[in-house]
Amino acid sequence: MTFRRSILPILTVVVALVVIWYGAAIKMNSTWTFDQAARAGTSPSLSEVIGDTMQQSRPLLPVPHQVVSELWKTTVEKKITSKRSLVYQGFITLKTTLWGFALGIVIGVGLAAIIVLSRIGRLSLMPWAIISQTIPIVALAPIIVILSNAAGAGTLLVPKAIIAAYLSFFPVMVSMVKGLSSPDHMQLDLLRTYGAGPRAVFWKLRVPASMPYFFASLKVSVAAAFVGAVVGELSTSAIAGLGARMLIGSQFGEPMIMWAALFAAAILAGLLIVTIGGLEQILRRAMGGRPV
Amino acid sequence: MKKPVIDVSGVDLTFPTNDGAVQALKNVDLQINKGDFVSFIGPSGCGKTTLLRCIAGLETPTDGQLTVNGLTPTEARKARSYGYVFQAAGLYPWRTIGGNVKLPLEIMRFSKEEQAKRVRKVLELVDLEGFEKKYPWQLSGGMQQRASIARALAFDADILLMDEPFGALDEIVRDHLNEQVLKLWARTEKTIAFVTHSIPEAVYLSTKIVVMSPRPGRITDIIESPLPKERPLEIRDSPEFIEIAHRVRDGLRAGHEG
Amino acid sequence: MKKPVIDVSGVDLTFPTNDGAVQALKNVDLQINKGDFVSFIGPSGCGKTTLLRCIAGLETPTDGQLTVNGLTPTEARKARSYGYVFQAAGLYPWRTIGGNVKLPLEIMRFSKEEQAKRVRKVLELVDLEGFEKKYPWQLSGGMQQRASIARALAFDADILLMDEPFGALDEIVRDHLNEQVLKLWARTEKTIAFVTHSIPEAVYLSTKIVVMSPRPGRITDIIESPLPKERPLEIRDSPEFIEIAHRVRDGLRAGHEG
Amino acid sequence: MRQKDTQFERIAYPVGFGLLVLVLWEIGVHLFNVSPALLPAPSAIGAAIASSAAILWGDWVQTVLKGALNGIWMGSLAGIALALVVDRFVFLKRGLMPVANFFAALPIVGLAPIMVMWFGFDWHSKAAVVAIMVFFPMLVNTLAGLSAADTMQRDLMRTYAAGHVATLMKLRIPAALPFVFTGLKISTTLALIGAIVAEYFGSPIRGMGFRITTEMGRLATDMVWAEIFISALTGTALYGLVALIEKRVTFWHPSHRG
Amino acid sequence: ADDVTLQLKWVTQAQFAGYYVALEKGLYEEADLNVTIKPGGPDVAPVQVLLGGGADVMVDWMPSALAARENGAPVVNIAQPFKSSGMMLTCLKESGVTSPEDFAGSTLGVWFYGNEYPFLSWMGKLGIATDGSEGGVNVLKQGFNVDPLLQKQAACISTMTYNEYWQVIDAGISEDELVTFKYEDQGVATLEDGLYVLEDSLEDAEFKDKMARFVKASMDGWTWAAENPEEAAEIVLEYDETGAQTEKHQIRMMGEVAKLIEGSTGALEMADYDRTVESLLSGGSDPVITKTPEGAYTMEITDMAFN
Ligand SMILES: Nc1ncnc2c1ncn2[C@@H]1O[C@H](COP(=O)(O)OP(=O)(O)OP(=O)(O)O)[C@@H](O)[C@H]1O
Ligand SMILES: Nc1ncnc2c1ncn2[C@@H]1O[C@H](COP(=O)(O)OP(=O)(O)OP(=O)(O)O)[C@@H](O)[C@H]1O
Ligand SMILES: Cc1ncc(C[n+]2csc(CCO)c2C)c(N)n1
Ligand SMILES: [Mg+2]
Ligand SMILES: [Mg+2]
Repeated sequence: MTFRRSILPILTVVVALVVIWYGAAIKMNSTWTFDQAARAGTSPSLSEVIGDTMQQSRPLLPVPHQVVSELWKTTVEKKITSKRSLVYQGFITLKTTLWGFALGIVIGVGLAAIIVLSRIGRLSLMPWAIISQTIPIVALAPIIVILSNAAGAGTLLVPKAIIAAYLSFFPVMVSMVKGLSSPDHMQLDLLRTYGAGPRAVFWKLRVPASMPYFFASLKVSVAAAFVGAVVGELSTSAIAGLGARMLIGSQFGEPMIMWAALFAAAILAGLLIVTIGGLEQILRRAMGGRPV
Repeated sequence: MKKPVIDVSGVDLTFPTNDGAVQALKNVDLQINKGDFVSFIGPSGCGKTTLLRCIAGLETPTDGQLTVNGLTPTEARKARSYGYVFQAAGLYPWRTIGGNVKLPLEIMRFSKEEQAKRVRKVLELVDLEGFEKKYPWQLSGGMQQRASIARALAFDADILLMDEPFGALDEIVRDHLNEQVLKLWARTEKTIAFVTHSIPEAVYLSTKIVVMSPRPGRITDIIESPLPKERPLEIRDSPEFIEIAHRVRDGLRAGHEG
Repeated sequence: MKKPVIDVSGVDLTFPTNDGAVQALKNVDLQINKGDFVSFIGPSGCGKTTLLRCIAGLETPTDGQLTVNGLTPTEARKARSYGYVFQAAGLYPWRTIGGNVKLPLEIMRFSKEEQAKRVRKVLELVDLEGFEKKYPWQLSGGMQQRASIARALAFDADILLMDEPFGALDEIVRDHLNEQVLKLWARTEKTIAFVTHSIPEAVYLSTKIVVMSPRPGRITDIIESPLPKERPLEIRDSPEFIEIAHRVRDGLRAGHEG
Repeated sequence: MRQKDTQFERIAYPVGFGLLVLVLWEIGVHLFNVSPALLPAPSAIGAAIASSAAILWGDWVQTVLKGALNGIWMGSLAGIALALVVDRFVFLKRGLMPVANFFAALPIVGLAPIMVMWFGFDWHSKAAVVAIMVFFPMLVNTLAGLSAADTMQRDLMRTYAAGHVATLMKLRIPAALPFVFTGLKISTTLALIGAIVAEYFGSPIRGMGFRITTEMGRLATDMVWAEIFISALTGTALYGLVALIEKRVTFWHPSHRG
Repeated sequence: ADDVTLQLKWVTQAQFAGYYVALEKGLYEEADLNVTIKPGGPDVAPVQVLLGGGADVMVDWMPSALAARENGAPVVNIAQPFKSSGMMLTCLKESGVTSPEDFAGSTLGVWFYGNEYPFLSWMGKLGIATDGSEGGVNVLKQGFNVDPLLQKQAACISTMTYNEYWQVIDAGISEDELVTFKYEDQGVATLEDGLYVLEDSLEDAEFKDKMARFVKASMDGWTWAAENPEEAAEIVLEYDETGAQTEKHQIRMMGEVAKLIEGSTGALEMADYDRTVESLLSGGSDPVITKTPEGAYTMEITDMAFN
């Protein structure tokens, strides 16, 4: 049952993607093979070309088994306390992400609450929250680093987490503004007949009504926090973690390191999102969600 | 003379819409005294709900005066004077039936035991024992409506505003609940404003029947009931009863034609 | 013998809930012939809505047989055999009243002129001329319900399933709509299944009255009406009428006590 | 009653707040003698904007008009399209969604060099980065939106035997729009960040990201902030545009009726 | 011990081996210094870090330091471990570029973020426009890798003798398929990795003393690193937090970097300085710096350190 319902579809999709991927890799990488052959003055056969496209050290698109073998080498075959282990590097990024994410949720929900509850907040905060997101984070990152250094918060985790939070609070805020104002007239009026204060309206009505919006935003937001954490790894002098590995891999002509880090990042972020999805399911059930 | 609990004078209300303004209430005058049981009856769309909402401070009249216990409706609302049963059940989908009924009690900070006690009591009153843990979508329409009545009764407000509370109930349950409401009313001296579409129900329950007519909504007749406070179900066969019912029906019909 | 349009035999339905299973229907047997007008009456929560939903193919019985025109309910639904009026209005908030009524016509690809014509006609039928351009939240509860009736009538389905369509309407409008429905039925030979809480309404409208009782929901009585097809409003004072009404009331009461 | 914000207030408050920030900033910079290499005064930024308008315009065209906007529409369309496809075929939903999660956070830092390698230095690679960034928020929000229609609204469609497309067009897409717009709002802001950061990893010698790094390298922070200012202005305008359209299109949502 | 924070120009690599060696081998400790080395990155501007108080001393190239100075960031060169420039332009032979005369009309990859000045003044000297106008070169801001050359998106890209050049070779393009233009050979070499501090801080005698010890220890580190390239590379790898650097690459880089520090005492050579300034001033219509810098260097620290 679970096989038919969940494993089979995923397997099918994964297999399809892998097939497409091999095809694309062969096609894209063959340019280089032909270039090299031309430089050497040879003309390779089709099987030689295909063979070559699967084992280039600097492919346009590495084939899946190259990535998997690199992932294997840097996770399973390395002690997780080693700097060369992707698990170790992933943990650095994960830590930053989670701190930034937590901070982002607090800030996002807090701002959304102020915006929904107060007129002044709505009128003056919302536009500036939007503006904040349109300031390229990379331009702001050095300032964040300097300020947190000046504030004595160090240069390692804190500025990176702030950068992650800076990106991740916004999706939460936008969705929560929508979600907290989603109760309809009758639902609001009911509480008004109880003479309920804004606090009760907020906790008893707005918050539960906003949950679908909240969870939709968490998935986007954790991804944003992740991106922020990775950007932070390049913008601060704390070059470590998956993002830093991608940069170094790219710069030092080790694209496989970059690809492996990229996939590790995708897997990590994917797991975070799946976790959130699981939490959502649990909460939905606890809130009497109707099965669809 | 008693001072009226609810004093409506010259109230107008106009809704602006995409499609021109709609006058929902026009020059409504009405006094409701403490302990009155007032029914509102009138064709659909004549402004009954709107008038009830004005009394509850949920809608602000465009013109005229409206006081409740000498306060503005909004102040009275803040003082938690109202129990309101909406025309649609409007239960919160994320709360169980018990949780929905408990909602006002939580807001008004009743103690935990008191909450549990009251929830049990009012659910019994509306015949929903055993459904406490169900979610609204697991209940039938009529059961949802009863739950919403229970919710409004749970916290013992002085003024009950009920907007077609028994619309989705069958005659037998309806009779039963009519009796319960009358008992409650006789016992507690609550002031009740009650919207209904059933002429017998209006006559059976009320001390005062307000007949309204539409476009724009206004009061066309106010009938003081001579029936005694003590009302067995059989009273519905008495000549006084039938006479009042006739008068109401005539008023209604006039409204429909007018 | 006529073959029944709707043939229900031995239908059971159990809902699983967080709180144990609820048996909503138990061993329901029922034949509805072409042109029948069947009313369902019973205490709130007895399974009327559930039964109607089973007939419409919106719910699948846990056990038993159910055919509509010899098809499964789902097939019949796909063949657009039903007009369904839900217990709550359920209008789409992003469409005007006119747009809501037009919805089934668009889906069934009626021509533009035909759409406009039908919308006008059914809105008139339910007395909502002039509200075509309003949005649902700008209408009173009763008006919304009438709009939803208009929506179900607009496309002329062979089988009309109506779940307390007149619950939120006053007596006069109700009488008017009752007459309209009867006329429509007499004219078109539609098969109508109709849930109501009003005993007089059930008796006045139906050729067959199904009395149900709750926990678990089952049919306790099926009353064939001897009333003629032609039914002026005054028929409600005839002795036959009163007798049937009595039988229904007794059946209902028994259900309540049982 | 909630006070409605007037157009004037909606502009005056943020602008007032913004002016306040600018004035404090200007005073602060002079008061504390902040090095212009760290933070230029607003007046210096203004001067840079005025004197380099042509450069700023060229950068804007490159980054916003070519990079970001192309990325937004491609990514949004792809996200919405996949949501629709996945929603149609349960098999794909079960298979693709868990996999799609893994594409959620492909960091720009890793992506941008690859896109530059694949699509070259000009705006194409930037648009690709933006499209990938925008894709996931749109997908997630659209999917959440597509399941936002409630059970009764869906059942209505089922009684019409509406096909998948009709149900989508008439019910689920309208019901999904509030979510889609939320996704769009997030996307427009993400897009600018994406387009600018992607230029760090290779670009022609124009574009906002190019300018920011280059001018930062020579400590011409006034020019850096001039670009930041333009970026903020653009992002806000884009967001405002989306919000405006949203208000028009989803006027019926409670958050706009309020 | 006195705290010193050093901000590097780029990520941890053998280009900065001397400092890491000094740290690892306890040379700083012997000089009673407690040194922290901060790697740089694509979004880290060392001058800004210095101004913001995040570091005491930085490694930077002289062109960008002088440009920053002209833009109001008073940085001063206190020592110059790198004697020669490692910069070059590497072209694919098949692109048809064989001499500077062929540049016009072709696409050249350039590093920006303060690293573009040597290129710009070279082009200025050649009289080739870099703003995309007719008859000039088409300039690309190249990223952090050599892909543009491999993908033939550019005819030539900027490379360092100690780094990117070898990546092109490693990628499978042999030396005879490449044409290289070393800035040294073209006579347009500018000074690279020097140590810079803020002018204000030099007013403090204690700071100067600290820097003197720092420069001395650093130069000792460099000497050691040049003599023991393999161990030096190992030390660098130790300090690379990403764990992505490879031994092969760092050892080779160390070998090449050793050639660049050859002949440097650590003190700035006036001839080199003058040549750099002259080159930056003469950048055609749009020179990197507009007037001869004053006070952009001091010999005081190296004098204290080595005498
Ligand atoms: N989705 C559901 N999940 C669980 N239980 C349900 C569900 N729908 C209905 N029920 C239960 O089934 C029983 C019958 O419900 P139904 O809606 O058919 O009643 P009804 O006769 O229409 O009542 P009413 O007149 O109040 O509308 C009720 O006890 C109800 O609680
Ligand atoms: N929010 C609104 N915006 C615009 N018009 C409204 C609004 N609410 C009510 N109306 C209009 O006001 C009039 C009175 O509505 P109201 O809900 O008070 O009627 P009602 O007497 O309660 O009817 P029913 O018995 O059908 O519930 C109707 O014509 C309705 O269309
Ligand atoms: C923004 C920026 N772009 C490219 C490089 C490339 N780079 C790698 S090592 C090196 C030599 C000097 O450290 C150079 C120039 C950089 N550092 N900063
Ligand atoms: Mg009403
Ligand atoms: Mg029902």
